[in-house]
Amino acid sequence: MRKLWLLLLATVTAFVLAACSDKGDGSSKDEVSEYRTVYSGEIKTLNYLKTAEANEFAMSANLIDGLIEYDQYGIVQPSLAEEWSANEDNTVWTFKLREGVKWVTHEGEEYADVVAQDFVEGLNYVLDAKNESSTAWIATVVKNGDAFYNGEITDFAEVGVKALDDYTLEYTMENPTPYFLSMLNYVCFFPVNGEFLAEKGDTFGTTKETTLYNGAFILDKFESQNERVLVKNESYWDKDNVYIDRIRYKYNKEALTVAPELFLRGEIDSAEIPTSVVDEWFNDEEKKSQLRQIRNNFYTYFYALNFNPQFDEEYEPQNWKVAVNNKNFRKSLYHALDRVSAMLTTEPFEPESLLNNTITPKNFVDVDGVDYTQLAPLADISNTDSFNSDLALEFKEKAMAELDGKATFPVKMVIPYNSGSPDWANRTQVVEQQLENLLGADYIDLIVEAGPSTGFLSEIRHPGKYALLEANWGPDYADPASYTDPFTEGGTYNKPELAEGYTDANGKSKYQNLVDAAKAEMDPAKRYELFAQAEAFLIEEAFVIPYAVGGTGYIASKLNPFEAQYSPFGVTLEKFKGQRLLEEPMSNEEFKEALAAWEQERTEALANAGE
Amino acid sequence: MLWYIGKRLLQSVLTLFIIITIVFSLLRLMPEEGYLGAAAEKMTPEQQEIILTNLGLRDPLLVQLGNFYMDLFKGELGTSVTYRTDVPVTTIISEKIMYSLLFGLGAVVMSLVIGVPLGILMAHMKGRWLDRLGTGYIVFVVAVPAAVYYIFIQMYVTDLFNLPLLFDEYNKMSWILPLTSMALAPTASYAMWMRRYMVDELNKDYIKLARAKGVKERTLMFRHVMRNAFIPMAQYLPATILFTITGSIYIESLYSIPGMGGLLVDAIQRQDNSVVQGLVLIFSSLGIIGLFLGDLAMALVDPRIKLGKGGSTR
Amino acid sequence: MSSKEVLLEVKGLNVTFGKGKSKFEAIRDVSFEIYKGETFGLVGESGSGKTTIGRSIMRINEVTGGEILFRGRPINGNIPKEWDREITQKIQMIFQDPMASLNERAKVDYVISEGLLNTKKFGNDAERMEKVRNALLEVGLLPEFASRFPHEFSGGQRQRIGIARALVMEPEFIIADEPISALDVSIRAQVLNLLSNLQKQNNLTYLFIAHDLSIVRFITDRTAVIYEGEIVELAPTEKLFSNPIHPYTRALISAVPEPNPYKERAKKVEIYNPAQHNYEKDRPSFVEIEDGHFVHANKEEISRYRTMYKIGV
Amino acid sequence: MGIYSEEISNISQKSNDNLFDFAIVDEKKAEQTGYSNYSYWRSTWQSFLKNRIAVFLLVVVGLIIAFVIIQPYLPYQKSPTEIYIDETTGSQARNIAPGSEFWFGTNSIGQDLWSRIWTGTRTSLFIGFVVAFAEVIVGISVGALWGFSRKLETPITQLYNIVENIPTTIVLILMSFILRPSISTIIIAMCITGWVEMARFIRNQIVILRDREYNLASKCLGTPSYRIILKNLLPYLISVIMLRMSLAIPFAIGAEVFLTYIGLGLPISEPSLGNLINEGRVLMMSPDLRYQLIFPSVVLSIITIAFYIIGNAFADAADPKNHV
Repeated sequence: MRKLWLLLLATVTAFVLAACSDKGDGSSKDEVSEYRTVYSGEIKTLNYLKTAEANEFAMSANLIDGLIEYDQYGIVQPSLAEEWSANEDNTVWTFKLREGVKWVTHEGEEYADVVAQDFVEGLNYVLDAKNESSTAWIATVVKNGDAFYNGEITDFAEVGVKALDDYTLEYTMENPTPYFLSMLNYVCFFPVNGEFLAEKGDTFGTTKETTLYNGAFILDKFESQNERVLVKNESYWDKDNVYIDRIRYKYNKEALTVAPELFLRGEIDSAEIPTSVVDEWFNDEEKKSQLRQIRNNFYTYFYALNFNPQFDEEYEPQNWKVAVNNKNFRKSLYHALDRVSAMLTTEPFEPESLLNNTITPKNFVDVDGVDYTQLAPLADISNTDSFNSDLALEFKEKAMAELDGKATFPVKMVIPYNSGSPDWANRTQVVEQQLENLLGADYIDLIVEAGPSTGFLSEIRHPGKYALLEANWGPDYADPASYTDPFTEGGTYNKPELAEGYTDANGKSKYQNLVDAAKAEMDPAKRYELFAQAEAFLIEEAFVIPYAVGGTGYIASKLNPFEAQYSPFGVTLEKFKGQRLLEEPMSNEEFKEALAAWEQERTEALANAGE
Repeated sequence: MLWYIGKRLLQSVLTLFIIITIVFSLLRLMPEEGYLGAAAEKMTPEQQEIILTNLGLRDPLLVQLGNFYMDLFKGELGTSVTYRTDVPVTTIISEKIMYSLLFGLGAVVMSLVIGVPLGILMAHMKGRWLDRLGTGYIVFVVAVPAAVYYIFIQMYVTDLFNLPLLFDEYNKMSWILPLTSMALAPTASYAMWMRRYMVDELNKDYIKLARAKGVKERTLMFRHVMRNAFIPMAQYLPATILFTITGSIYIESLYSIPGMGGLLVDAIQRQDNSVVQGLVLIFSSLGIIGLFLGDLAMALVDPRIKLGKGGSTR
Repeated sequence: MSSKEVLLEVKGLNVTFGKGKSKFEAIRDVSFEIYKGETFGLVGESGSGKTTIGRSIMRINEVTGGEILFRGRPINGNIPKEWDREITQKIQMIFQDPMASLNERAKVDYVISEGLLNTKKFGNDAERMEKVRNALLEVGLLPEFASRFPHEFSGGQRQRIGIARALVMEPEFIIADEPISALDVSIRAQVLNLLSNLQKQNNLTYLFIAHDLSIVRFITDRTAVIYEGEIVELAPTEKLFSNPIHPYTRALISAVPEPNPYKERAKKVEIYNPAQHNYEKDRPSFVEIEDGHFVHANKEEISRYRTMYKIGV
Repeated sequence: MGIYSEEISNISQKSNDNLFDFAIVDEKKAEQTGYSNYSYWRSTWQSFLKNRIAVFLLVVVGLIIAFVIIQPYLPYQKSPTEIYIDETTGSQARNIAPGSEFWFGTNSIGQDLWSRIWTGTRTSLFIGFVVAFAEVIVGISVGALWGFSRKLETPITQLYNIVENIPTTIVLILMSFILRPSISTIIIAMCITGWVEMARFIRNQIVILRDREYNLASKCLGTPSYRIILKNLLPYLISVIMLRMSLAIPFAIGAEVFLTYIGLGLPISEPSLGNLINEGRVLMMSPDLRYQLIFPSVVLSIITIAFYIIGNAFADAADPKNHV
């Protein structure tokens, strides 16, 4: 009896195991260029008209093409639009579309041609509030976009987008928009086949079957928390420039932990190397040659001094308010922050390479080859390190003298971090210790507080429950105006408009007026200079302390980052088109050489493009 | 008997109803930022409001609850919002449930096959080295948090036997570690139960009598001791099996197994209420079914208990 | 038995356990009176309901019908708090199993003064201690024992602690529920004597529940025989033993072993068969067949008994 | 026959009249023989002392507890949160292997692992004790009412069925989400589910005990229910309560590890064993850095195993059946 039982159990086990493993080896990689990686951030949809998440951008970037793209130096290139023009005041943009571009199904079968109407359909979907698009706020740049979204207008024909014929598309702007082209790489301006969309209804973009593709890749497999496979689109209009045949994303919740090991075992082709293990890689000759820095991105990080403190009474927000309205106090913090030591927690080897002295990072926009950050009022700031302990102590003395009797010392400063990010936590601890050591515990008292990992913004930043906070911002379009949003009125950051003593005659803050003036200027050279002035003012007055650019850390990857399309906007950086798999991963030395060469080439290319 | 089952079923449905209602309301306490995702940062408050309204989050709680039950009545669990936008929850769960089932069943079978004989042997060799070794193992597995030894297993055993780090459904070798890790704890508890009940049983007078009568040790073990020792186990078995099937969050995330445990954590972190609700429904139903089956099994195995007299509490 | 003052009166008592199908009538229409100062015995086999009656009086079991009067006042159902406290104090119980009826995790001191603590019948702690001392002395235990735990005592000592626990409340009425059946034979007499002495000293009234007829005969003044929840016969003890009427009582008494082996061997044991009664048409009632001697019987049986046993003629 | 006859003659030679005197029964002395100096707790303790391993572990736990309390005041201790700077390079003393300066090495931003581990142990033990204590308090109160009050039985049973069937994971995760990450959050989250098992356990025990005769005796004496629970029932449960409590501590520590693992634990500026292990876990694939995972894991395992064994040994010892 008992033996029978055991036998039965054993059979079941064997059967179960056999059943699971009988499917055979699915992966054969002879002669195909396959790129494999692990991921932990899951994508929730393929519906590019709806999403606004980086992981999903990475999908749509490779599956769907928009009107334009960039080359590896960040210069606009034709994609689905072959040529375009704008009217005098940049309010009407007309695009001539490429002919013969196909929509294909997930099996690679041709479904329809891509026509101008598809772009209209796409925008219509995005601006229809009931579709809950997360990128609609960008699309409202077109005329009546906002009104349609809010339901004030119900006829979409009144919205500023028209298909003049099958291959001519015209956008009308709400306001003059010289940088409109840079917005076109956002998913909200991507096309969609209206017929297909109508047919799929709510299920559009939920699975690989309910999505149409016109990009470099087609989705071959899409299983949440398991695997995604992209294969090259054989009907792609520019398929000669697609060198990777297959991209496999394997899910791992612990991707960060195991990816380096998987990379070493040759199971994947790219792995981010967490800071905590970078030492070990650098100390190992063999591993060292496979490791390189990650390329900087355009996220900019800064420490914001809060002018609207709403943190708990026990930390004396009123006292902080008095202190923060003193320029010398702010300047003492500005010069006291040793950004290198903070950066060491994430980039222990070349911390300086990530530091950023301005809000707008370099390589963002330029005036005839001169980078925005090198424009007159900003150049000084860009070229000197803000950290200066002598100056800091000098300002401290002044501040203590001026604030004597008005504020109580040490000034309590709540400095929260997101408990979901260990790096942030570490950095905050370093900053606390460094500032207190330098300026003295008699002057400031930093209180490190763990914020919630979800709802951090709505819990901490939006209600102003901080004195000093590390914050970041990413640009939306190719114009310095994109970096002013956090600090202008209505921004949800540190409310510099509440700073005392900076209100101009018209009742607006000085910074606001500077920005408004810059926005009104249409000539790029003057416009950028005005923006540079505004930004210099913001930093000069130490409303914020610029810290770094995004893209921290190291990676072991068989991709050459300098082959990739380059642009801060939209989904461009996520495209695999144009990239090749290297035999061996790039080492950091190679990376730096390549970076230097690239910067050189870029300057030339920009100058050429300017002509 | 039928009346008893009917009563228990009704009671279970009511319990389930309350559980779901509570979880439903709890989920509404989560910060709303989660529904908006990364884009929240750049949307105007009005735009955020429109999206939240469209998601039905601005309806009164009762209306939301009503809608949920209406759907449930139709056999639908709604569609996912932030996990897989617009995909029916049933589809999502059905993709995952197979993995959890396979691993859960595999682990249970493995732990029964190893744990029960281990417990019997330990009882048989009470006080000797095998018993001590087994006790050491049980103490270790029960006392040390699973997360800790799971990590160590993954860390060292993959190197030692050159096993894959991650689960890959096509690679047989990749099943070994997750299954073994998952089976460790239930093996320990089966062995522990088996040993305890066997020892209790062996100390009883009738066994001494049987021994004195010269009944063969073998017959004694299998006929008398084991059968009686199984009775208390029968009650807990269904519950533990179901518990194992509902998946191990650790194992699933450590080895990238696309099962329900990982889904649950993900869905909660992404605030996908409908998915969480669906999972709670499944987990709670399984839990209640487990209780019910346990009582039933107990009644079937133990001749002393008859169904019909009052509900039994565990 | 000198005075005929009724201390406790049970009238038409009904106790039912369970509901619906599993309903079980433990006590059916039981009535009796206990006079002040007497020892009233309640005999019957196990499961006959004698303990249930005791517990109903103690108000542990809920009464489904009838009433129980103490000094003419009802004690079950909704009663005033004041009265409730008074009877809690006046009526005490001695339990069958001294091993089970003492709280093993409390010191004797607490066990005995538990009731005092509830009724607050002491001025200060010293007074309470004094009462505990006295109670211990009264039952023949050393006062020092107060600081010990029950498991340090033998069965007989423990039962004496149980008695002390009742005595310290200064009760008028004590229900002794088979107080010696769990004890070693050698100390039974000791406890019984103690109970008798206490009765005399403190002018107590006992309801003595037992299944052992010889003990009942030894200690009780009047005895009721209970069978399956009904009293079948009630009489002064001597009368009951000398002239049992109900066939169940007769069977019971005939089963008592004789010390004399010759007599024992010659004795004819009667066997009670409940089917012998013919209660279909002629309903039985509790009839006083002679002065103070009640029998549960119907008319036909009464007349038969009268002739058979030549009483009440 | 031969052997016995000698015996018999021996006896008869030794016997004298005195042997046949009546012994006088001294009642008082007889009473005194009934007395033994048995004390429940002393016997429990003595019985516990027989379990060598448990005693050893008790000493270990005692030492650990004492050590985590006095550790910050000992000489040569470093701060658990200070980031140490390497003198030679001027940058943070990161990932330094265990040595004479940093006994357990440093972590990836240059904090001293030795002091972090003991601070973390302090935090984790604190959480463990508070949770265990709260569980016991709530568990006993609810369990006692549940077992003792017939009126409350049905509603509490219903409540139990509900709480029991909401997956604990969900409650833990939800609570940590709704509340801010902090020690009190973790404690609250764990207590919300933790008391349930305890309550059920107490209830079952009380159901077994409540109809014992000595409770009837108390009722007859008019003892109010609360005192019956307090004086008659709970003292009987003390051993099992201690067992549950000593098991609740490792479980609470384990739950903290779990919460940290899924990203809802304590912030790392507040070291605990959970987040130390979690920090170390990231490094598990780098053999040189594994010490950052191994040290906290070892400390945690020692503590949990010790509590587990002590708890079991104590429960065995507290069972009067084992008092010989």
